[in-house]
Amino acid sequence: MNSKAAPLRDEFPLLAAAPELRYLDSAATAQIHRSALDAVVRHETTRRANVLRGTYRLAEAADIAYAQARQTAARFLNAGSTDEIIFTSGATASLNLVAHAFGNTLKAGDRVLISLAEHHSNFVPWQMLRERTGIELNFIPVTSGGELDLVALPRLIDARTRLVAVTQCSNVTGAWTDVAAIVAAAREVGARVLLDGAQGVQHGPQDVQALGVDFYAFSGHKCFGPGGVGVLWGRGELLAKLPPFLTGGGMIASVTPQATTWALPPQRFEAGTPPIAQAVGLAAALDWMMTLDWQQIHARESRLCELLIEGLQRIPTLRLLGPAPSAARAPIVSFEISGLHPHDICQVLDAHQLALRGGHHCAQPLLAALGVEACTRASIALYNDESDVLALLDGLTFALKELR
Amino acid sequence: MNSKAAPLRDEFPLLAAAPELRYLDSAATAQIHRSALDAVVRHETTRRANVLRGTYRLAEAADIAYAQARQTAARFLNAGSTDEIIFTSGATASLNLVAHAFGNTLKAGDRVLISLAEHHSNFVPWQMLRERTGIELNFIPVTSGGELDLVALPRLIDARTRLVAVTQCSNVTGAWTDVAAIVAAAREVGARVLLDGAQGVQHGPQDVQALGVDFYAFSGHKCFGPGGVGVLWGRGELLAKLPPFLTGGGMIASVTPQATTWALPPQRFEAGTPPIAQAVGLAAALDWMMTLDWQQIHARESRLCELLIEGLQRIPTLRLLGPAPSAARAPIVSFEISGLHPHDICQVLDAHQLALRGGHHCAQPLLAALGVEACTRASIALYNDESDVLALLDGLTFALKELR
Amino acid sequence: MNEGNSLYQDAIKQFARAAHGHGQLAAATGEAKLDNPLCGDRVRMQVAVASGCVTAIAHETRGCLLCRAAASVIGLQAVGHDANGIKAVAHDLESILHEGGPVAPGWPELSMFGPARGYPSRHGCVLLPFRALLAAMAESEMKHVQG
Amino acid sequence: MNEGNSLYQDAIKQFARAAHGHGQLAAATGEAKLDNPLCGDRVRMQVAVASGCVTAIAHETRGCLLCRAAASVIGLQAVGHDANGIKAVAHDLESILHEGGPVAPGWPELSMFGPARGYPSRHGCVLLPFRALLAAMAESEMKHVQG
Ligand SMILES: Cc1ncc(COP(=O)(O)O)c(C=O)c1O
Ligand SMILES: Cc1ncc(COP(=O)(O)O)c(C=O)c1O
Repeated sequence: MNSKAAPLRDEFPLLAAAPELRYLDSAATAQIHRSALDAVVRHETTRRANVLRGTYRLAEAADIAYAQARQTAARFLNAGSTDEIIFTSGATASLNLVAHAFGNTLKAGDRVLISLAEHHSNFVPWQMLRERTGIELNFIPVTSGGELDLVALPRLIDARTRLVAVTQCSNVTGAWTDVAAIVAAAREVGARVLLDGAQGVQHGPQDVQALGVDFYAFSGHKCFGPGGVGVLWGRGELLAKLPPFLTGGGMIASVTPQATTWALPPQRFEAGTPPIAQAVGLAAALDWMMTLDWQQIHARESRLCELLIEGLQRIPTLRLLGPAPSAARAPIVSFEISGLHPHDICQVLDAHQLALRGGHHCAQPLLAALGVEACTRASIALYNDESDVLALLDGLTFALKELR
Repeated sequence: MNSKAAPLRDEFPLLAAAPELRYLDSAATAQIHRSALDAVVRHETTRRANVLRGTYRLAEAADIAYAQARQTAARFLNAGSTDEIIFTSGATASLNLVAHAFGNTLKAGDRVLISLAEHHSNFVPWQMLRERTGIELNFIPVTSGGELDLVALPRLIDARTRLVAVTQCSNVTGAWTDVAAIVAAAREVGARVLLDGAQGVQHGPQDVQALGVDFYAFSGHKCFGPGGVGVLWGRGELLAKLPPFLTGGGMIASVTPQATTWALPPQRFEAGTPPIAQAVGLAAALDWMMTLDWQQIHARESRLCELLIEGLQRIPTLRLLGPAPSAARAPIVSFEISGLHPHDICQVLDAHQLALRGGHHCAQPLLAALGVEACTRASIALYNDESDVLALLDGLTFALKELR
Repeated sequence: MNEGNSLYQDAIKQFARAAHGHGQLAAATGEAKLDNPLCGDRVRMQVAVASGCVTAIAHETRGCLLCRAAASVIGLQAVGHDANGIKAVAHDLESILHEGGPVAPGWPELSMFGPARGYPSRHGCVLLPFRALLAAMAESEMKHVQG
Repeated sequence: MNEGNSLYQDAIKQFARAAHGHGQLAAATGEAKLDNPLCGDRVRMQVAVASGCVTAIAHETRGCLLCRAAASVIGLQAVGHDANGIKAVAHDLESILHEGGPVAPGWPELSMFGPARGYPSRHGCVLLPFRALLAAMAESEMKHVQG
């Protein structure tokens, strides 16, 4: 059994340089893969120029690199066309883009359906849309295990529902959403589906066509790429009809004081100088991800997740949040320990070289539904191994002693 | 006279590695200084973690680095408080932020005054605001030299004017705006002033308090820093009153399905994971800039600019755009040559290792006012020297032969 | 591992557990509720102020050990102080956290927060009860002026 | 420096200068105006189409040498072709630009654009007149169907 070895760890400069560090916070930010960092440096030192407007060779090289990054992102998502890939500054920016460009086409009385399991970044933009336009915002409730409670779906969705916007995977419980069921229900009433893929991309390439959704959003820093860059994928025929959101250089057809006309997608949605080197770095990370054996990685991740859950279940006064261990879940495990505050737990774990995050994880509505204020979260990625999990279990035993 | 030597060139990795390259497109993107690139790499390999939420040491280190970057930006701008610095994804994002957060507080009939010299990024967002809210948009005309024609100011500004949003320096003509005159006129009617500093920052640290404006926007990639990051500075008492623009993680006080409350500035305006490593890299560039002798650099830049203008004036059929050589101008020189298209000119210059940009430079209203469709632009930065200017003049002589 | 530089010295745990001043005041003249937006922690602070000085205090604190310990110190020590006195103590606490400055002479317990100096993300936890106290006193003062 | 791999071969300059087909048509059946948003270049293409084939063509082209040369080739060659024929030529041109593919047998002048292969930012300049032509023919066809 090779679940002990994490051969990939060496490919992550920060982890390679800190062998004692047990990084279990990849759901917040994954470490950057060396290929992504190298690509950023190579771009900045050999091809740095603004894109889309220059005719000299350096600018051509920047253009080509940026266009190739778009192609790579399209392949990673199995997009129907490269023109469906919009580079943004991150998942939050991608989600806000949809909430404005698509959202502003909605009228008072139209309905948008989200869930109580959403990250604030896929929650607050829809509350803002509700304030702007008078749409009705509905919420898919969650089960006691934090999964979307799809039993409630039929009464929450109807012909007035124009969009269903849900997370692909909870950043707190690791529960994967049953996207097929959501898409089927949405199709029946003619609603569009936005999937927040922020937590999905870390676990392998995606197939937006097979998922059957209309929009897909993610961030580079959560899939081993640079920060400051994200992607919004949207169906071509939908994007073609949407007005822009941010405006400025690079997204226009022509500008006069009287009126301005828009470029075609994806340019229409990329106002200003885009994060060029970051997109190139992200593409390197995605390219690398596409070379991996994801079946094997998932098997390893699941084994580690199970090992962790088993160990946690042996700790008295510890309450596991999230779905049953057997459910479809990403290797994200959150818990609370009665009488101990997550910040104190994380602080003690840190003294044992364990990097975990405690708090509300930008998911207050979910935590409220689960009846907790804050929790401690361990998130496992492809560079973690058994020793990380065992060290965490040891660290918790210590924290229980230290803090009580 | 030391205007020949460009000792700084060696400090820019791309230029150092391409000694034959004559980069004259810094108004589009300045090359990255090695300290900025090093800072990005150091951050990603030693301190990468999400900010503002983690209690482990790695996350603390990321927090501290990000907070220090904010302090550096505050020092670079001489901001009254660090909390007045908002990190964005670029100048365009900064300008859109003001056009929404401040702009949405305006009502039909309120007036916003911009100029015909604006970059599309400070033009289109206000047209969009006009569509959204019914404000009246007024335009300061330009002189035949492309400078803001302030003679027209008194009849364009009145008590209904809520904001004057102008560029600090034209990205086409290099004309510096008479900010003091704008601010004085705005103060008289109680209007706020937004300065688009995208072209200003490349030419040294700024003093927003001395400028007397209310908002100041710029991009990292134009001041020797990484792409994917920008800054919006805003007066503290103004920011405190503004609603957020983008929403999501990190900018809330609390979230429930019914209502959400906002964090204080600057967090209120930084939704989602910010461009952390990019902000740290930008701070390194700004720190480096603050060590330079700007008087000497300006003297060099002006000499090069004059040398270039003198040479261009000797080319028959060449029309110089922009203010008189003696006027307050940044070292940006645009021109058209009758019968020759800027793309063709730039293409031929490229064969001579000269990187220049031709087109409308995202300033169509300005070009229309100057009566040209497109022009060729040479922009000089602190790493250029006399040989670059002489090579450009030679290259143009060649292009005239080659293209006719 | 309760050596001198550990964050979780016994003093902190004991103060947190003791929860001096926990509860509600029947006759509060001022009150404030403050949240830590990073974790949802909350302090509800009630004061009774007469002639500018705290005569009674009570708080309900949901938070980490550091936050609860700080609230407990307040519960033990705040009575008898006026706003300036509390501000001075809060200022001393900030200097302990930011610069490892000396301990406030009147409130020696605050020295237990010294090791938090190395953990900026936790400073908000320690300071939250003090901010709540000052806000409650300000509210009391405001009512007094208006009344 | 007019060697074989220079972008600005004499042929391109000559075609641009000749501006074959420059002007307006009195009896156009279709017309299209296309912009290049990067530089504001513009092609206005007019066609007269009968039985699916171009019988007359005229254009007004504001653009770079590459754009004007391409429009000029169209002015010289387009008459007699139907939409499929033009599409095939445009496709050949794209393959010359993208892959250095072989020259369209019927329109050998297009080989002069071969050196543009190395300059992707200029492909739009070369292709703009072809896009305008196809748009004009589509408009003509549309009117025909509706009429
Ligand atoms: C499910 C989910 N959605 C959205 C986001 C927002 O991503 P970012 O902060 O990179 O914009 C996150 C990450 O925090 C997330 O976990
Ligand atoms: C004057 C001016 N304003 C705004 C911008 C927009 O900057 P960015 O593209 O970095 O968002 C630019 C740069 O192109 C500019 O020159």
